[in-house]
Amino acid sequence: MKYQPLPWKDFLAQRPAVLDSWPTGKDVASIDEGLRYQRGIPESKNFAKAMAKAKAAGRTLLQPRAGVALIDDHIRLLRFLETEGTADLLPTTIDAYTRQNRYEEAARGIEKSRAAGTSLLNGFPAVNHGRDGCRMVTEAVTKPVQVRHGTPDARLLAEISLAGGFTSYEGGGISYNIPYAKKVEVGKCLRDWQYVDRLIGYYEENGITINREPFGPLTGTLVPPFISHAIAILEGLLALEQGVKSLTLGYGQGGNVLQDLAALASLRELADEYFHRAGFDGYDLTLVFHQWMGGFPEDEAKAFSVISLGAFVASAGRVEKTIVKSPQEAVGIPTKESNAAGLKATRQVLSMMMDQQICTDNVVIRRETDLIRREVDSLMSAVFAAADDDLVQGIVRAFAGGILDVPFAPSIYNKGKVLPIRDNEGYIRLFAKGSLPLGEDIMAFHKERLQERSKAEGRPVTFQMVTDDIYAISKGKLIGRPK
Amino acid sequence: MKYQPLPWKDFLAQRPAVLDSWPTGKDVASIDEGLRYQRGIPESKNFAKAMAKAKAAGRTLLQPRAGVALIDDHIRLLRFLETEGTADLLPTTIDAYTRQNRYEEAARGIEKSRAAGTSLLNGFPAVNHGRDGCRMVTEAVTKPVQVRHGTPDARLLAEISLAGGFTSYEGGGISYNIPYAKKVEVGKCLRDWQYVDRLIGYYEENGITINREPFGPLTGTLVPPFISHAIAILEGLLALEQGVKSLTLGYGQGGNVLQDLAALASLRELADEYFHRAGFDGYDLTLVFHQWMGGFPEDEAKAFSVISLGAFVASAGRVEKTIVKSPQEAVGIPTKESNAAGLKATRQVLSMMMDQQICTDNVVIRRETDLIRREVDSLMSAVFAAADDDLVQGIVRAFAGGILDVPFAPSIYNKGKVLPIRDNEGYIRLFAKGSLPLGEDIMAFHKERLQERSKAEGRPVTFQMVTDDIYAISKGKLIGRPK
Amino acid sequence: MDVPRIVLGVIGADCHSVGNKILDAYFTEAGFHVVNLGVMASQDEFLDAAVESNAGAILVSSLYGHGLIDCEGLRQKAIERGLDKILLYVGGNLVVGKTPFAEIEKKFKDMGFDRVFSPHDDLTEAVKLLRQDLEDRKR
Amino acid sequence: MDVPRIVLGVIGADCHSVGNKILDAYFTEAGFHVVNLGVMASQDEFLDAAVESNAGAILVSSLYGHGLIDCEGLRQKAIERGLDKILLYVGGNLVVGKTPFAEIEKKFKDMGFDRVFSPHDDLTEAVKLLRQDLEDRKR
Ligand code: B12
Ligand code: B12
Repeated sequence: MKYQPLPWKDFLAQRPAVLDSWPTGKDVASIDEGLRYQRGIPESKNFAKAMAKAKAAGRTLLQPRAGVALIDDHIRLLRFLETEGTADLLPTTIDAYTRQNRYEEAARGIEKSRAAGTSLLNGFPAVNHGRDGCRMVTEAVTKPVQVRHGTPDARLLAEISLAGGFTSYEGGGISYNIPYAKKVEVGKCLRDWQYVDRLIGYYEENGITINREPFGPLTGTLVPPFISHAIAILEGLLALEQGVKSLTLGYGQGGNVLQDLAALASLRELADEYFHRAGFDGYDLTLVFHQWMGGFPEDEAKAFSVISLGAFVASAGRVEKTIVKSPQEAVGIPTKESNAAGLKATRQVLSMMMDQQICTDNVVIRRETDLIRREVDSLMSAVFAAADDDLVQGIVRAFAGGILDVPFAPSIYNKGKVLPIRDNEGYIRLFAKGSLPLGEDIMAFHKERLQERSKAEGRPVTFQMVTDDIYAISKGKLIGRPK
Repeated sequence: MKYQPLPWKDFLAQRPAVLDSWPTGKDVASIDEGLRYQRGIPESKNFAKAMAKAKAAGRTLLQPRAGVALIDDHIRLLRFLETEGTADLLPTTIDAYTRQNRYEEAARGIEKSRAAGTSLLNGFPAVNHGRDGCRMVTEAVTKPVQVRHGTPDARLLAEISLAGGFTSYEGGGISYNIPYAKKVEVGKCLRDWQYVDRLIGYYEENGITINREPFGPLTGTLVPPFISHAIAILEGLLALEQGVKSLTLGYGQGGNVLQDLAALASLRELADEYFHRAGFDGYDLTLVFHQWMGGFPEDEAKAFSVISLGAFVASAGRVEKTIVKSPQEAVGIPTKESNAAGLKATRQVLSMMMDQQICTDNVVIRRETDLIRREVDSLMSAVFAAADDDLVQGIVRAFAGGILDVPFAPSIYNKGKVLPIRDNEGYIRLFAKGSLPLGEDIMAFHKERLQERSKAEGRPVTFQMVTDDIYAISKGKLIGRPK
Repeated sequence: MDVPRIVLGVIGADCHSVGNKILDAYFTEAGFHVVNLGVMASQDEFLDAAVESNAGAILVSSLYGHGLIDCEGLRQKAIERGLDKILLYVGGNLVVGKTPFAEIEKKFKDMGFDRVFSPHDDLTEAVKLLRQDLEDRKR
Repeated sequence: MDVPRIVLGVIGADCHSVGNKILDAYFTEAGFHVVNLGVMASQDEFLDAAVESNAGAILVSSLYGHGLIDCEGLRQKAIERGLDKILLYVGGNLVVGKTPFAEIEKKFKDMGFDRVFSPHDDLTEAVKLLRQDLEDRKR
């Protein structure tokens, strides 16, 4: 495989069209102005530094998700989350029109929100608010702020938000396409993300480290760890290729504690191995654990417990960051109080568990870690084999051939043939493997484990079981057993 | 040691005075009427049966605490907890005047509560409401109901509540005296509880099994497992001696997950060993785990997390029952909604963890189990040695000599010289052992672990550390570190 | 007996695909012919599909909070397209933030939807209502 | 300088001893002479101890919810015993159930208490107030 950054002249060639795609683009025409601005940001507000410090100290930082339509409201929200919620890291979640580059609709959302006196957008339309709007936000708070979105073509958003003082950028060419879009070509999206990573690489060359976080959980719904791991590692390679140095890989809680701990342990190890093997060095790798990303229980007391269990795993898994849900998750975008409540509940678990050593090394965890390794290796070598030295090509072909396949994803470029089901102990296994290049021994294990459940429940493994599992946690169970 | 039940004629000799101590006593003059009534209670409402079933099925049942002054309100409360809260087992928590046999004050509390339209008593005054009042309660619900109190002289309460259809009775001659009273002589209380246990033994002889549950957590505040274990086992022996067959021993969450798991494992084993060695057989032993019994955080989101962590341990420890706290614990007796919220949060954790095997056997848990065993054995053999074949005498002398000593207890008959402190990982250890008969090797271990913390915090082990630990969980930590 | 036809999809810029896949399977199994547009379907796509398939009902999902904006005018457009008898159902997390369901229901009914569902409504019930409503429309 | 004397205890049938032990240690360290009655102290015990020790203040704890019933009449009785200048402080979980603190405070102030504390009030603050109030009473 050949890794080489996008040539700077190619980057610059693309740039005018990117900036032209919405009027606020012209404010960031000078990259150097953005760099100068970033140089003025105190260290304590740099996301990459905060992550590195957490790693050194063995601490887990807390970050919520939050974003509303209007600047003032958004500032009030973030301030509340850092004071009352004691968030360590702040987000700015981008609205769904902006994510699809539908800036006109975002503009309408801003107008309507002003008129309604409440946010009618599901996030902060950073492109519409422009560089200065972003600076108002990042200057108003004391903690590092990250852009969290779900944007296949996130080039303009990156230009504006980095110049606007954000110091971390979520997403990736796979993870912000396949789960978030319907008709975006895999190759097109990967190339647009090369632009983003190259921009951040340029900042890095100029002394400004911006943290990059591929979106680990994908569809958030019963994704087997090896699938999200393979994608996280691929996006990590693509980011490192462009010169990114502060990299945070993510994993979304699956619900079985030991599988989750095995997933976290293996993600850290595998990523480092693949990165070193590809010749990358001198980067800073950290992990983020997302509390349960699938359907939540409507009842807030139950939702609190899902949050606490997630916090427990974050703590036992010794991750550098955990993304926190709110007790209103199943219902709607949380009020700031509800968002803070999720943070406080998480904080309580983390600080009660902080000094405790929970058994993370036992025979079961080793079995699962080993399984995940073999599965990831199977996918990765198939992707590499399809790549002809060009990783982007490899990934495009991998999706076309079902070597990579994300369960329940909306993208038409995703085969959608993989069906996960929980086994009798709640581990996420494969019911249908689609075209995933997994060996027979591996599939035999999955099958055996599912038969165990089938027997226990006295029913065959069918799509009904998949559906039952999708609903299970929202209905107060882990496994979707028949009544 | 000689074990022999209180002779029936001695029981009957005491009885008139017991029943005469409050007018409602006369309604239960005929024990046989009570037995007949109990025979009419459906199996599904027998507490002992429910516990045995849970044991056989490997399930953990949920029980809240609840009690208000007036019958109708109390019924409404219990019904809400069994429907909305999906409690498996119901409580009737008795008010604090009744616990001190101050029935006149309880009567005043009932009056004032009627006038105020809200309960001014902190529990249900079962003696004042009498047999028929109790029957109204136990008949109004579908789940087994237990009397939960804290009454040193609980003879009349037992007579009335058993005839009133309750099928489980909490307490014991140590656990309902030392943490709950100031001036009640140890021997007097033990003899009064012989009466209670004998009454239940009589029910048993006549085919009605009443579940008995010594109160495990004692003062609920940093009690080292071995102290509460020794007392639980002693109360178990005293109950079995009187013919009790369904016995549930309790333990209150300490906060360090591995210590708690070791405590649960060792309690089950040790109890069986001591009971068998004493010649008892044919009893049914189950365990109850109390979610954190010390000071709670005021913030409800944080309280939810303390509840969830407790639920997690209950599940991993495979206990038959867990007693659930509410998110309002730090503030006041919970509303029925808040009480149900605690149940729902607990249910969510239990059902998500139900099918998962969490590592309960590892080197640390074995180290702690072994330690607890040696500590319990030290106390037990000293109590037996002091007993001269009479366990009651042995216990009286043990408290007088500090062989048994409960931290922070109010009783003047408790030496109060034992001071617990958390070590650097949050395990509850001994700072001062008072006169507890623990060998030097054991104390050396405690000391070593505390020195580790002392070094980590750069301050000596003092009473300030004890205070800090008492406050810690309510302030969002496990260990009371200096700021 | 002919199979009742319905159009299903997630409106706007909404990517939540999990519920959509489940609804597809559910209504298919319940005996409907489901034309599923998947996620990110525009109003026009819904109406085109309804015209083409001669559907009796359009089932709109909106999970991500922009439901009010995305659904505005759908009823009028349907009438313009001659679909004046078509049933319009909508369900999901329809607005931004926790809001009393009665309020949400009213807003969407005012916009011309026949029935409005919360994410926690029972699908058996929805199927029953849809069958009934389709029957009623026939007369 | 003479050491200010205070009487401390948990009133009624209340057995909560943990906070009482901490308060004893805290006020002692803060320089007070503490006469600690422990738990389950009656009104008469509080007043007897105050008379005997010539205390400037009585600090009543009530955790278990019966605070209103147990504290009723303490001020009058104190006056009857000639303790008409004595400070009465009360703190803890004073009533049954979650209740706005302002309401609780009013009830106990109406009963003649000088200051009312919630379980989460800062003890440093309490010590400061007590010192100040004792000074003021002297004049
Ligand atoms: C998984 C998930 C995701 C995944 C989706 C992956 C995918 N491609 O599907 C990811 C992580 C990518 C994601 C992204 C976002 N999400 Co999202 N997501 C969820 C989550 C946790 C579960 C959704 C789910 O799959 N549920 C399981 C399925 C089976 O249930 P369902 O979707 O509700 O569908 C059922 C019912 O609603 C009902 N139903 C639906 N439509 C209809 C129609 C009719 C006629 C009937 C009868 C019934 C019906 O039947 C369905 C089947 O049972 C929900 C919260 C929750 N529910 O717990 C948030 C949630 C829906 N997301 C939300 C948001 C805001 C977003 C984002 C904008 C990011 C952000 N700001 O946080 C982006 C959306 C970007 C975009 N372009 O759409 C919000 C919506 C807020 C609101 N309405 O106020 C929610 C509620 C979370 C929250 N509380 O903030 N999300
Ligand atoms: C531990 C505990 C117990 C233990 C007590 C062991 C013992 N002997 O001490 C046990 C399990 C035995 C117990 C029993 C009961 N308890 Co209890 N218990 C608690 C718990 C969990 C912690 C108390 C504690 O030790 N806190 C730590 C100490 C340091 O804090 P503290 O007690 O609040 O004291 C501090 C402050 O209040 C303040 N303060 C107190 N007084 C004063 C006075 C002044 C002047 C000032 C300035 C400050 C001040 O300073 C103290 C030191 O920092 C509380 C709930 C909570 N707080 O989380 C319930 C609680 C106090 N108990 C309660 C009840 C009702 C009972 C029972 C009646 C049983 C029942 N119905 O559930 C029985 C009481 C029987 C009796 N006769 O009293 C209720 C009271 C309800 C209410 N007021 O509405 C509470 C609030 C729990 C609840 N939410 O239901 N309990």
